[in-house]
Amino acid sequence: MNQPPSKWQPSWRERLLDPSDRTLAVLLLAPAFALLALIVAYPILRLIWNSGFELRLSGGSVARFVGLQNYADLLQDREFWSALGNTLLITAITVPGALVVGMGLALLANLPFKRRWPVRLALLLPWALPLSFVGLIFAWFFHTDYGIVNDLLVRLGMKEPPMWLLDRGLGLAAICIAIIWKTSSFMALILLAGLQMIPRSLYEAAEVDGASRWQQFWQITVPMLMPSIVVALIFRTITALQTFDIPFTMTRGGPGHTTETLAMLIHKTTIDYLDVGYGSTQAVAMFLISLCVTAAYLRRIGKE
Amino acid sequence: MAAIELRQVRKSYDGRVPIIHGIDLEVRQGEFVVFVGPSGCGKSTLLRMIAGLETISGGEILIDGEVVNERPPRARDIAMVFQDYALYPHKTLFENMAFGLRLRKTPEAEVQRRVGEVAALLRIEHMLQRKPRELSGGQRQRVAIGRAIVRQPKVFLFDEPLSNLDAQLRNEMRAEIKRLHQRLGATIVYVTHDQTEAMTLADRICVLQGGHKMQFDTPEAVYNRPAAQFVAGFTGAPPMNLLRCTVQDGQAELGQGVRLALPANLRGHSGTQVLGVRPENLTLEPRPDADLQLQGRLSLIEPLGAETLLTVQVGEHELVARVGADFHGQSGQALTLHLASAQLHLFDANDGRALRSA
Amino acid sequence: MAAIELRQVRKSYDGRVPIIHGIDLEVRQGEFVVFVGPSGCGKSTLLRMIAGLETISGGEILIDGEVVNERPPRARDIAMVFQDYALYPHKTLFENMAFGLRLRKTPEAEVQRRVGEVAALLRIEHMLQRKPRELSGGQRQRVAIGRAIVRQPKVFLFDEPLSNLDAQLRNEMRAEIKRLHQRLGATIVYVTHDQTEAMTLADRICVLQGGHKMQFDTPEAVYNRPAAQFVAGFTGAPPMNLLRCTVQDGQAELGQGVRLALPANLRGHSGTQVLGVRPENLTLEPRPDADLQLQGRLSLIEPLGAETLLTVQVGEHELVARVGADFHGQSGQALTLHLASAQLHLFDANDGRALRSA
Amino acid sequence: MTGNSLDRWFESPALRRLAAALVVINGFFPALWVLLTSLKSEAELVQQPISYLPQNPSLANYARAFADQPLLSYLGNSFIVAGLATLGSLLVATGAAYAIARLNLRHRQLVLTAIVASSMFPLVTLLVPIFETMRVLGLLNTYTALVLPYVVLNLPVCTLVLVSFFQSIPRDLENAALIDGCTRIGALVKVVLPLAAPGLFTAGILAFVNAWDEFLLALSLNASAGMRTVPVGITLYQGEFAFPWPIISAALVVAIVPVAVLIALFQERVVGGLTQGGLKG
Amino acid sequence: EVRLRVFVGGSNQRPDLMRKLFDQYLADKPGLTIDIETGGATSDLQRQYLSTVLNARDNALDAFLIDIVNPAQYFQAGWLEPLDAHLGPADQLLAPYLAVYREANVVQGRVAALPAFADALFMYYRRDLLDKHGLPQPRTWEELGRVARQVQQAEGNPKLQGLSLQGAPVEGAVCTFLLPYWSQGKAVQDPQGRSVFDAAAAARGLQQWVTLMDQGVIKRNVAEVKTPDTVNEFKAGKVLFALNWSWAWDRFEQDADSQVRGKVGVMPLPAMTGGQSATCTGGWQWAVSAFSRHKAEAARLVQFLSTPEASRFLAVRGALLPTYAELYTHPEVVAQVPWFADAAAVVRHARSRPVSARYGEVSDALRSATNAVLARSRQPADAAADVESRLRRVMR
Ligand SMILES: Nc1ncnc2c1ncn2[C@@H]1O[C@H](COP(=O)(O)OP(=O)(O)OP(=O)(O)O)[C@@H](O)[C@H]1O
Ligand SMILES: Nc1ncnc2c1ncn2[C@@H]1O[C@H](COP(=O)(O)OP(=O)(O)OP(=O)(O)O)[C@@H](O)[C@H]1O
Ligand SMILES: [Mg+2]
Ligand SMILES: [Mg+2]
Repeated sequence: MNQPPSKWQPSWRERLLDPSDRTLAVLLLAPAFALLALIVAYPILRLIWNSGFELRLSGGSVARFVGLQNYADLLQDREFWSALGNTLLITAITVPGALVVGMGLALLANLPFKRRWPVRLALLLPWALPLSFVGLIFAWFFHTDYGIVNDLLVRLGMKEPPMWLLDRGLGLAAICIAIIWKTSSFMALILLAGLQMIPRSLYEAAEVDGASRWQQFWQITVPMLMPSIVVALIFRTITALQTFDIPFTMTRGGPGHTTETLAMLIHKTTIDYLDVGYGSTQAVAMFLISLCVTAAYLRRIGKE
Repeated sequence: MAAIELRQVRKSYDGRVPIIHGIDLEVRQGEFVVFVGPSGCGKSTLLRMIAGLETISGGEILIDGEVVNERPPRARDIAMVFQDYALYPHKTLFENMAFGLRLRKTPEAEVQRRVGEVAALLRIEHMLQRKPRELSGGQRQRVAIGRAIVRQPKVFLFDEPLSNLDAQLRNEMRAEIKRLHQRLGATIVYVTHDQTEAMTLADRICVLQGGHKMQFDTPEAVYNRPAAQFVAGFTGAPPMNLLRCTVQDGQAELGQGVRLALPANLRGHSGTQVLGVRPENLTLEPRPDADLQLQGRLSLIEPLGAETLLTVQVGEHELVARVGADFHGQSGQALTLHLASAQLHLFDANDGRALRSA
Repeated sequence: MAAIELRQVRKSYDGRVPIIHGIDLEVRQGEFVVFVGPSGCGKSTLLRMIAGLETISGGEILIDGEVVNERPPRARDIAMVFQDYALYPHKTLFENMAFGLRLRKTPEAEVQRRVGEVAALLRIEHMLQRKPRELSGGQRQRVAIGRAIVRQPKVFLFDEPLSNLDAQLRNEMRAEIKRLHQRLGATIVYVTHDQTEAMTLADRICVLQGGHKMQFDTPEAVYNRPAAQFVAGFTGAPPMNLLRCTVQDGQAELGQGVRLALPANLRGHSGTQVLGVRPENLTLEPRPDADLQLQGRLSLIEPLGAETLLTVQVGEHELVARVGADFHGQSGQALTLHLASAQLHLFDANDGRALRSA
Repeated sequence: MTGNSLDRWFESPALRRLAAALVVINGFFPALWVLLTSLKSEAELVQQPISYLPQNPSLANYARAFADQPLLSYLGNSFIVAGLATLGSLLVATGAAYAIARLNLRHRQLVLTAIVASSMFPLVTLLVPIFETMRVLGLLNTYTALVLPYVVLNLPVCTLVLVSFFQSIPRDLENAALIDGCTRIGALVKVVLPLAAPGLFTAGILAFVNAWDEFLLALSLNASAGMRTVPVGITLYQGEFAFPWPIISAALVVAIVPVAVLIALFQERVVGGLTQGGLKG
Repeated sequence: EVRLRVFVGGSNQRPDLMRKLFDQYLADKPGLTIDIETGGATSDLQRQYLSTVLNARDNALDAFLIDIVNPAQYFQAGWLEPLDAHLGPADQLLAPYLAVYREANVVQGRVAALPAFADALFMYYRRDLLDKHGLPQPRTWEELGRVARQVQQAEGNPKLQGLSLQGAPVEGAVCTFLLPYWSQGKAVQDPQGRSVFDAAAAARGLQQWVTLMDQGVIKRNVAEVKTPDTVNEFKAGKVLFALNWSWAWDRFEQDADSQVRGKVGVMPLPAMTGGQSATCTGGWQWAVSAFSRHKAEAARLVQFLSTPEASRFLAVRGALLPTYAELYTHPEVVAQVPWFADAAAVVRHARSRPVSARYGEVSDALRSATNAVLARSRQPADAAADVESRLRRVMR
């Protein structure tokens, strides 16, 4: 009936359609890596290359190779350290902040509501709102005169409500709130997925073992969520280190440069100052920092 | 005083059709009770209600004489072993077992001692520092049991603890649980749908079907005096042969002219009934007590090594007989099956009730 | 010509220690061969090498006389039934079964006819439009088998097809597979670790251990003349009692002064050996062929309904005896076990080889 | 079945409703604010105390939003770009994820890390080189110019989702297909992909939303009027000297609605897809 | 067959009017087509876009509009085609324009761009309120403070802002910084472009704003005020004096929701006490890309776009300020936009922000200093010192 040919002689067409595992792997990975090379690797190499030059377009200067001079300058650059400090501060606040808020949202969204879609939609909406507009909206919320926050404070009886965006501390707080609001959503999404994979029987076992709700949360939920938490943290940390749109729209780095982040500084150096060499240096530095942080995470996962 | 008592316990999941229809049950102190029944009959639900993991829709559950309807699981002093073990994947075996003790603020020395003892009992001392995923199924099961034992609760609940294990391991663990029970003298309620487990482990078996208690008796009684056709068909491997027949004048007419005389205690019923006979009660050789015979034709031979299963076509019915390993014959040959009228069972064709002297 | 032939087949996963150590095997046309062995012994690996799902590290596999080492699975004209069914969840039953035919560009009418026939054979005609998730385990298993049959391949491969089913269903499906084999006359290689399946289904059983072929023979031979201690301990439920002993002058010394006379064909060996006797060969009553006796003390009684398992302490050994359901006794009582020297087995304590007339 | 230790804390319906309200308010409030603003007049925005509900709700701002800028054309471009980017991301990520999950790659972890690490470079800094690349390839002001970087942008998360998804599909299903007569690629297309549909779906939505929202690249690479996407288009309502919040809000509402509808329709699948695949490290 | 692509930024550059000009130009030029490209509504976004395109040496754009602060920067980056190469020597080419535009567009003796339309910071005020309370137009910032407080008290409206200006770190804050500094007779750079920054004067200037804030004339959160905020608040009748660009006039007088229609006046900017009035120019220039493949054609187009006729067209049709002095009194213009008469004086006295190849850094230094002071996060003197050191580095 289905007699195969007595000798197994695949046609060229069949061979083409049936590559070996290794060839197939190469074929399947090729597009991804081609794109990465084009969109990421080449630009990064360009940046690294540029960072070795004095390349100030508006200085009318021709590119002049300066070796590591740009990096040496970077170490002396107060603005860079201040931006780095702000970036790290924002990261240090918003990453745990988003984790806590996201966890809360995920736990609440995981309750067996009768009608689940409004909750789910509410959970996902912040994530779907374009980042640059989130900044605008929150800048509006925190506006001294016309913002909702101060309006509420006044209604609560405050005479002179704070000028949120005109103070480094309050400004950073407002920025962090906006960032946490925006990013806790995706965090919650990942955690919610993680939550749903914890077998109910573990809670039942703990219940029988005598654990209270609180103990169950710390002894079961948190450790079981750890893989999801780590994934979420990695993504969140990488994006936190790149924070740009929200402070850019909310405070523009003001007052002075006190709320400027690294990405804003790099943007300013490259686009406003047209200082490509130094901007590239700052970008490479930022990349190295991201790399260190991620490596630290990965090390930790490796240990688990 | 009963260790566990169920009084007219009912359950329905929020407003839907009831799952458990008013069950009364008493489990004595130190008794090993097994719930058996087909999938979906409500075994787990009942067990979980005892544990406090499901709310009780009606009736009362008493543990040690106290109504516990409103108590959360942790206040019931029970331990439970789950089908999928439900070990905490992120804790070591030691911590898995110690968890319940720690929650009760047991002094560390005591924790060490008790976990150590139980681990020794279950032969898992050498792997206390491992995580559950580094264990085989049988080892995990042991840890799950250890976790239950270590707390020394009033009552143990087991929900199909062996069903994820392979046959060999299942046998071993079964013996282990039996030994544990004898040793600890604990009160145990055990859910399974494996009848070998039920038969070997139970002091008493509670057979459930569709949320009803069908029979609650010793394994011997359940096996030899099934209270209902359902129970008869559920026990024994292979299970009892059940033959629809018409009973009249103390004779069961099996169709195609095959008749069997009923013993005295089964007479007095008439109409359509179901006649039952266990495979091991059908023999090829005459024996002193075998006062009846059936002629048939051999349709399938399954040698199992220690014994052989024969499927025999008798009239329109197929009967399975369980004979010695030394059987030699071949498919299609004619056979005479000998059976004793005293080993016949009769069930009402409508409601499945076992019929005895009318 | 052999349907399948394995010549010195070896396997190691990229550079690691070998899993299969040079196995030779011939499966005859139309034969039902079962691979048994404990978990991890390489049964699945071997089967998957035949299927072409694993590369072959050494040796040759022939199907229908042709070396197929280099052929992809689809060119081997085989069908396989997987442990977890591996039905395509997104296709209807019909499409699940038709998939292989469609890939071979079978005309639609032919597809309809063949799927219809097979569905009828397996009694699943009425659910052909359902998706696999709407089926019970047994039904799924049937579809998986149907998918294999419908292609009418040269060889069927089954990898523990019944191990996910509950006991009752397992029995049913086992009989069904047996019937199918008789009807289709197909060549089947079947992997299981359930010995009941192996015993009832196989024309020949291949017992594997640690990647080695231990015995390849009929079920009867494997059960009654195990070629190795491992095989003896693996077959039978409960398995053969294996007792370490010192043999001298045709006598096996079991320790604590317990001695057994060996039959003529087992004499001539001496030193430390392992003596084997099957539980069903130990009886409480004397019988004509039982020329030996052992005194012991009853330590555990497990009534199974149709029979009872007794664990008896004899000297320093624990023996399991399989006796009738009518046994009445109690733990701790003294017993005499009767056995026939002709039913004794003797194994080399070092390499486990069965010892016969030297 | 899934569990949540909070279940019983929130047994009371009142508490549970409160919890739901909390989540809903947190999530909806800013969007709701935008919606309300879009119904107000510009003068209303500089009132003190601020007015919460529009005093004279009107749809005039929507009319302006569509009249002042070719909003429909922006929407069209956004759909095309986001749609193509989604398809592209899925295509590329599927290939990569399958290779990582299934084919016995020697350096799988390294490959995966390389893909994830690609997201560690802030886009802001890559802008100029990317622009240059696109210019050299002659792709500026084409859909491709945005689609390619968006695919890369989405690659890490799509690949992670799909890898765990592929890993959750039993290998024997593929084996069954091989035995039934498929080639490796055939098995991928006919069996694995249909089964990974929920994962593809999840990854697809993630990719779509990301692409829909992207601003910086869209601004720089596709500046010509005919190729603008919505986020870029929306900024055009503002001027150096004017920031017409109500009109911008109206446009913003128009821009959010498609994504919100998408999410509302498929929220179960977004979450479910992540769950089933188990987004793990 | 030549196809020119011209970048016209956002709506404030009036692409609609530019299109009409292009069409006029194209009327007698068969074979030539012009496509308009817009992108980025604010000068920030436009700068972002142009930087990206030009950085990549892209030839997609042939000509574009740039802000008055950019010619030097872009020219020295090598992005702009010197127009004198196509249209004749610099002095000739730029002679007819207002002086500030002449200066801004000549870089290193070459013509970097040609003026398209002018702009300047104006002092808008509520004529009705000053009239009502019989108060004069203030001449100095101090006086402005007094006047404002009198009106605030008389109106009994503490919410009425005396003065609204731009304190957010946007380009407008550069002017906010420069206005009081300039009015003390100080300059930022010498003719060679070197820094001659006077930190003390700068501190005094900043202090002036702080004083006005302390007096409640400037609102306390002025550091978050951007250009449109001033417009909106003035329009809503909440501001007495407002600094803003010419463009705001239309919004005050023509917007449907304007509360101040017919009540607005324009006056010369107040000075620091003892100084003289000074304001800031804005405005846009036409430049030709150095990477264009049709430089000659683009240069001719640009020449057309910066003729008096074109400027008049923009003035009449779009109320865009002319770059030619005489147009301010041109009958057609005056008929259409009467207030240009007042504007002429302001524009003529307007000064250009520092011309520097590194204007980006200059701007950042000034605006962030202003913002920091107005947010009260830095003392005027400290901020001025920061600016000084920064400018010394940048403007060598
Ligand atoms: N949470 C639930 N909501 C609604 N119905 C349920 C729920 N849990 C179980 N049921 C139903 O209750 C019945 C009894 O379920 P239960 O789990 O007790 O059966 P079981 O006897 O343990 O079966 P099995 O042997 O398959 O475990 C079933 O019909 C099941 O569908
Ligand atoms: N992909 C693999 N890579 C490395 N080792 C493997 C792989 N698959 C199986 N093995 C090893 O090969 C040995 C044999 O495995 P195999 O699956 O054939 O056993 P089996 O006899 O089928 O066992 P079971 O009864 O548990 O299915 C085991 O030790 C297993 O750990
Ligand atoms: Mg159950
Ligand atoms: Mg296997």
